Amino acid sequence: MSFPLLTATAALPALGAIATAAVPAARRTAAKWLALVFSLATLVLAALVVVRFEPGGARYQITESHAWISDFGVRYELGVDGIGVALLALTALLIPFVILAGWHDADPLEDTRPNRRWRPTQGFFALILMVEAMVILSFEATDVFLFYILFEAMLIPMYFLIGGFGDRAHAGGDEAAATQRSYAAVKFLLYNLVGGLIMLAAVIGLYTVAGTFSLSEIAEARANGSLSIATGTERWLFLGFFFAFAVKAPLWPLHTWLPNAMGESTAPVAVLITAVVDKVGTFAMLRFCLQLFPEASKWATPAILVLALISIVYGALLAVGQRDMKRLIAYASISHFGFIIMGIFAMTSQGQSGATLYMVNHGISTAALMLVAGFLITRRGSRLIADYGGVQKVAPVLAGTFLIGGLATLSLPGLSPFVSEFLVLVGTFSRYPVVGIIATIGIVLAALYVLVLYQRTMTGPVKAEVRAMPDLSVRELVVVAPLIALLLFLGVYPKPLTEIVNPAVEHTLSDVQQTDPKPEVEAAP
Amino acid sequence: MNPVYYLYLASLLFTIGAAGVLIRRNAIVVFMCVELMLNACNLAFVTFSRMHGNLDGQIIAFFTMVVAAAEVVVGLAIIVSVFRSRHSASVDDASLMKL
Amino acid sequence: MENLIALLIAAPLLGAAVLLCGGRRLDRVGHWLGTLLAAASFVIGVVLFSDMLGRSGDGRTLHQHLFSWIPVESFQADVAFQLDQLSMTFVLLITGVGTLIHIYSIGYMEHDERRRRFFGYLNLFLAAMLLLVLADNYLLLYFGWEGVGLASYLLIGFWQHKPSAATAAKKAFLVNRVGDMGLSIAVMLMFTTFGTFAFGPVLGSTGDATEGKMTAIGLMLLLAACGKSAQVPLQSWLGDAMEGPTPVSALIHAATMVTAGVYLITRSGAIFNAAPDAQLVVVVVGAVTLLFGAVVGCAKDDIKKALAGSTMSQIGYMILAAGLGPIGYVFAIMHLVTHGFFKAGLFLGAGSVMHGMNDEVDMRKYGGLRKHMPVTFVTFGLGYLAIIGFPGLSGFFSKDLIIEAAFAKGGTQGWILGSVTLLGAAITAFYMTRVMLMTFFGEKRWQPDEHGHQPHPHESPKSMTIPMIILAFGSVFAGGFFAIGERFVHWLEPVTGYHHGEAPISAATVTGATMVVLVLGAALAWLMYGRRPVPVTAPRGSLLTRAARRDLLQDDFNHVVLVRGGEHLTRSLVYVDHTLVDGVVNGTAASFGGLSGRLRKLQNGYARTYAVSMFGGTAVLIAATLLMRAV
Amino acid sequence: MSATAVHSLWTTTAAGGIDKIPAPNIEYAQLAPTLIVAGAAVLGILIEAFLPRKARYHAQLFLSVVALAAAFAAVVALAAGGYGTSKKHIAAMGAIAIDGPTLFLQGTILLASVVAVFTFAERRLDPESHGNRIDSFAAQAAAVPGSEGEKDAVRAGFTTTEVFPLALFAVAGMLVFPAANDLLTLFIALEVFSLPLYLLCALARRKRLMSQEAAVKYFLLGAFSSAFLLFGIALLYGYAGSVSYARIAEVVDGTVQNVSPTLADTMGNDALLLIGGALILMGLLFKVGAVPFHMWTPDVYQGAPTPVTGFMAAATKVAAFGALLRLLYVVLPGLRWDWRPVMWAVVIVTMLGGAIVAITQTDIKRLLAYSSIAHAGFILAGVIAATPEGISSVLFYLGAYSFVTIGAFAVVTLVRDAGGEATHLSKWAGLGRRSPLVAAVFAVFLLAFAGIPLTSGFSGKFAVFKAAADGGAGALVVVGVIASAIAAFFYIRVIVLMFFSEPRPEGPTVAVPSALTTMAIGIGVVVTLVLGVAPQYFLDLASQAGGFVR
Repeated sequence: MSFPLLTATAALPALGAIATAAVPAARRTAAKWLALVFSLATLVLAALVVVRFEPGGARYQITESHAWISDFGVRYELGVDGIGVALLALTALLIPFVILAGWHDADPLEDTRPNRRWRPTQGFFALILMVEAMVILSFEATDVFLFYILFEAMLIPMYFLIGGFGDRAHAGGDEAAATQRSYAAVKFLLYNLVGGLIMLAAVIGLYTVAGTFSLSEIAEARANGSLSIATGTERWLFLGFFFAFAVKAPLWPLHTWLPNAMGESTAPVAVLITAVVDKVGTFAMLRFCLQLFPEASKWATPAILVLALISIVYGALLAVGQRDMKRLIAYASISHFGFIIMGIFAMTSQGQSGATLYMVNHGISTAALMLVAGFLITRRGSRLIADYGGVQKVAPVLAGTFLIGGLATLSLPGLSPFVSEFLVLVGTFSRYPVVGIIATIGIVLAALYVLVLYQRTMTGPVKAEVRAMPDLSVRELVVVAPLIALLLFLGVYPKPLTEIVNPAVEHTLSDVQQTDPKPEVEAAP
Repeated sequence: MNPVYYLYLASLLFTIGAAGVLIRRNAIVVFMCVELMLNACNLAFVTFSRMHGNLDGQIIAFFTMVVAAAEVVVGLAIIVSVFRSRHSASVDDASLMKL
Repeated sequence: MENLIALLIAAPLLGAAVLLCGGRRLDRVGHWLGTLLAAASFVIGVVLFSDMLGRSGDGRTLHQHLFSWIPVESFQADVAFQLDQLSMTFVLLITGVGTLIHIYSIGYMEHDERRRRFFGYLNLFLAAMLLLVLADNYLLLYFGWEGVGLASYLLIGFWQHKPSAATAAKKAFLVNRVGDMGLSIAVMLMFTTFGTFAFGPVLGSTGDATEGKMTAIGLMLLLAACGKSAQVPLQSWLGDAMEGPTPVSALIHAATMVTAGVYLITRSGAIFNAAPDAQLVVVVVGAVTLLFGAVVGCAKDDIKKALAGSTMSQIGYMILAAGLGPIGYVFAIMHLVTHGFFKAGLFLGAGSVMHGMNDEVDMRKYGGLRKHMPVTFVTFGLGYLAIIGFPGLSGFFSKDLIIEAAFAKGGTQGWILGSVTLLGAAITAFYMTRVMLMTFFGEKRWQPDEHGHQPHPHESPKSMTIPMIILAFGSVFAGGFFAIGERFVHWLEPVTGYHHGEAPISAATVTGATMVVLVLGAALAWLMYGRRPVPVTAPRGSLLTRAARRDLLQDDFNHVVLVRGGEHLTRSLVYVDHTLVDGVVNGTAASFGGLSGRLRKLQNGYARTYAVSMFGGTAVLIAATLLMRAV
Repeated sequence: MSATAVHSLWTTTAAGGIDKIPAPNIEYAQLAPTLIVAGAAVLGILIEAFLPRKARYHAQLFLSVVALAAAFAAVVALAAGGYGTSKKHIAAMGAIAIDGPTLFLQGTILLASVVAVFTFAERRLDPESHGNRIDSFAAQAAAVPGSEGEKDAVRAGFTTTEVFPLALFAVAGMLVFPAANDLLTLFIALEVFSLPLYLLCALARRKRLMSQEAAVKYFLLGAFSSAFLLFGIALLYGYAGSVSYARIAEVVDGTVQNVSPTLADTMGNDALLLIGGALILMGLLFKVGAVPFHMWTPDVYQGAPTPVTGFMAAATKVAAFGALLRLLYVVLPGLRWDWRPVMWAVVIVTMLGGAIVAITQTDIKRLLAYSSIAHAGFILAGVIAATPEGISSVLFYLGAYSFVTIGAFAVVTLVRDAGGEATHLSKWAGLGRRSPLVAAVFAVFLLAFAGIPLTSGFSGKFAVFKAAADGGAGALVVVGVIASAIAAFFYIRVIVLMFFSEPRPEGPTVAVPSALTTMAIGIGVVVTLVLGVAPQYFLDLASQAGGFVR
């Protein structure tokens, strides 16, 4: 029995959460540092996972398996494939930056004297670590039930993060903002809960047909023909699963919770939502929908591709129309999730590798853009684009990082999102040319909303309110610089990532018995 | 004489009692209607006991009476206390809690 | 030797990185560092060039494979370079002209506190442009393609505090993005057709694929070219791009970047050769833009915008030539090079004029400047003669060859194209003469600027004039040097292929005709602007003039259709999202609330009501069970 | 001692001399739990009669806790003795069935009752008046609210310590209810635990009018329903000629020997069977609180003293469901195809009705009442499954649910203002700021109600739904899922209120409870989390207890 590395990776942040929450009210800074240390330690463990993982090796590695609830046919089964590793690493990587970026977001305001027991700061960081723990474990779970439990449970800390901690911009007893925020939080929770409950029905259904929740056992049963799901049943089950994931992802038209949630929550939390938690949805499509219900997945592909296309264009167009920069980024994310889902269901190795890379890159790029936007907002105290202008002149570094984040969002070559976006496009195009071509419209629209945002906020004559705006502090630079470096590195040399991801994608493709379409002519060497 | 008639009578009484519960306002009367229903049950028991030629039914009737008596005790206690605090035994007056 | 190729790009890239991340402490040395690295790149280029001359035949093509960029199964994108005569030509042009303009900018940007950043951007541009021309596969080319787009965006919007500049930059990037769509689709098509998008395999096996595929790819590539090279219908951004500092206009929007489209088409010659329909479209686009640009150039009073129109038109020539296939590729590139010299020279001259006139750009407020800035006058004048094709100067050779090739296309097409190119030559002569006259001749029409400063024109510093002089040399002799003994043809033939097209009319006739239209155009201009004084405020002008001033109304078209339409679309979508999509969600919640509100009314607090529900319930229960048994 | 027993006595006497009466053999050991509790109750009465007022409280509390603990020990001993599995059989001459479900449910009821009794005995929540600690029960039930008499009683520091024996009587009844093996015992047990509850409802110290009103409604409707139940018993008796479950089951299945002509005649008459069955079903569904027999629940839950509410919500439900299970699985399995469709309808309306109406509630106690209705629906879904898994899942759910409920109501008792408990939701605004711990605990309970994973609520819900799906009631599962989605809404609403809205200046205070309530809440939380994270052991327990004796 070797050291349970995966469990440790998830358990460490959980412990951190408890420890942080236990810090007494007065020792606010101590709590912050504690949280940061724990997140960094988790990062180390995650790095260990990446090292221990052999790209060429078995599909699921570093596995653990213990009996848990035999009555429900549930086992505590962990294991990671390339996709899991990539996303696990992303999560572990982003959290320290999220914590660092949110360093002051949860300091109790002056006007509301906190009583001895009310400890928002401790709560804030504890919740973040809790989310990290659950997300990481969900990336590791190879048991449907275990995954489902985490899928649902992670909503609760998320919900408190959204509803409990608003922007400084609106904090301070602003009743309207408070109601806005709790509306957003409730919407987030209910929307995802409904999705989850529908999935619950499907999960139970799966059990009634399969009699187990363990992916490995199910795959085995499929292989030796002892398990064959009737077409109709499989489709219903697929829909049940997919609905939940599509809400989480989010896919048009189930997206409306995201702008509210991201708009009302603080920038780090918004990053947590879109860069970390939502990835669980797309990850689950790849891991569970395709693997458990290959036939149904193929059956549903056309409809899903259409929805994905709508998401891409629709999200981008709405992003153009936003006045609130966080909502703008939220709609941009919807557009990007459209790309990811399109890549997954293109069922080509380029498409799915691209989609996986996309999850990682989108996480990094959105983090960069959103966090800088957050810094901007905390300075000026407003989320409205119209309240800014000429920032570039007073805070060039801030503007520069913002621009790079934006360029990453519009997936400029040289920055990592380009790699994934192009892979997704090629992958889709090679099987569904029309879809691929329509999707390229997204490229243009992305440029539009990013550049408009940049122009309105950063260029032009300096607005009076921003004249005194300080440039990025050291802490903020420490947050942004590594992200940008990562964007550049993965943009020029994504090979380490693709090497990990490709084999996993091949497995997934073989699950759905799909092979890449061959080129028409064999090109002369 | 055919014992079935007694059954008809029993169900008639039961229905009357039930109807009373539904339409009467005075708590005491409502309660009496419930008692009527219980007695209807007793009649049914006894009849069946007669038909089947075993005595279970009759014995059950005794039990029922005891239970009814106990109910009277509890019920009257409650109703009286309510009456004393509201000076009204109307069931409809007791409608503070609704929706 | 091939390992030097990467250094070509590395040098300016390093410069960009250092200058942009370096911070204020580099402010004093930044511009020198930038120039130095650009020069270094040029030197490396020259070394490679001499080495290439040393070898012969296929041996001249060098390859360098750095590392595997995006490997996913059959999709293999490498970071690898290919240096052949074609890319060599561009390398020299880019680094050479680039270095000169770096030097020029030292003086020109002297008083700008963000000069360091400016040089950083310039270096970034050089790196990207070199990557574009050195890439050995289309995806890497795309990398450079968007890279130059970014650099141009940054440089056009360099004076970000000017809203007009910021808008122009954004517009340029967006329009280019539309073109990039084409390029990316083209790459995807190549991948699905050939399973690869490296130059060698793709261009080597164009014959095996269906013509339809080839046409599709060709048209997509053309779309890309239109974006980058400001060809109709994607030309609208170039005029606004003049918001950028003049060196930028000279380097990016005249000499190098805008010609990337020509490079792309020439490089993909094999594809176009296999797709005649695509070629035809290319030719048409070239021809239309040729005239369009020329006409616009005639109406502009802003000296840089006038030159921009001319650039558009000249690139039209090149595209047209490239569209002619093997007959024209060489001449397209040749004109590209010569144009690089004289157009850069002209822009630098314009910059020098503005430098002396408090950044005044309206030619109606110039006049009689030849006395005040002689060097500028001479260099500008040489450039002028070159571009209109004055016998013996660069433009004369390169343009003349294109016109011949156009006729050589043969048939009606040949005649049409030929006459279009001739007409273009005439208009060119007209608007360039106009610029010349309005700027350097006639009486002075200077006026104080908004701060009330009366301009006192003066010659620019050495750092600016020397590059102008060098470029002037180029514009005078380059053409002849290339043309004599078909040097340039022999140089490029191995890459682009060449076969001499027989024109229906003799070369001499063509030359003669060119001379005639040239004189006509110049004379007309003299009649209009040389003989009688130029009004300081522009006359209303004819309908055509007014249209031309507004880029033949296509900006208005953009504004009405794209901008306004887009705004309406997004605004309505926002509404839809809020009321419809979200409305459904909230509606469901609300409806449950309403239902709940109604249902709770049943709980009316009357014990008897509760009894009724129990009684009714029981009745139903009994009835249902009995019914079950009955059926 | 059951009717059949008496009957046999009777006949033997008729046959011969009085000396021939055989002594009925009663397995006292196996009835120990019930007997202990009942005896303790009687003892409690005596204490009321003879002990000085000051001493009563402690004596009663001690007595009841010890009795319940002892009873629980007895249950455990029986279970350990294998009476739940191998040695399960009918005791007390056919009156009581000792088998897995009986023991499991009795154990659950007893544990819940202990916890409930803790809350009964809480005396720290209100400030002392006239130097007397006061609990949540009326000083003197007989005194008219607001009268001089009441004031005197308060001044004298009277307390209604009778609640303890009453509770014990109720518990005794509940212990018998799920074990009853003939209809008469069923009826008696029902009355035995109902009558004390009617009284307990009327004993609130504050808001006495509402309390009395609750008692009246509960009493009248309860009596009404038990009349129906009794009539149903009569009809079944008429149909089968006996009230013993086994006998009736035989007759229903038609496997009965030596049929007398009358029996043959009545057996032929299915109307008797069906109507009787339906009436009995109705009587049980009333206690369960299923739509449309649920309407008493909100009013009574709101009016009754909160500790009593918690006790009712937990223990009564357990007992009632136990009886329902036994009835459906032992007596009427032959009628499955008759009662299932009807039950389907009941389940659906119960789940949806409870959830939907709860959305717009403004009083926390009423809210919990409606949520308990919805939960009754979920449990019924498991009852319908009509499989061993169905039984065990229901048992598990009941165990999980009862502790959450008591805990939740215990928390409700803590939030108080001048008028006693502050049950109006608006008062709960910003509770999370005032006392995060209490709010957090309550949030845990709410999440468990909502069935969020890692809480007992989820395990229970999953078990029940799984059983239902296996039992071919997939559609019910879907409806149930929708219902829980709706239900989630109002649980979350409360959480929002507690954590995300600014506290009101005139908001309530949170009383610091004594060890008793703390323990009650603590146990609730622990059980909730343990059953949520590692339910396996208890699931095993439930599935072992899955088999009824016939």
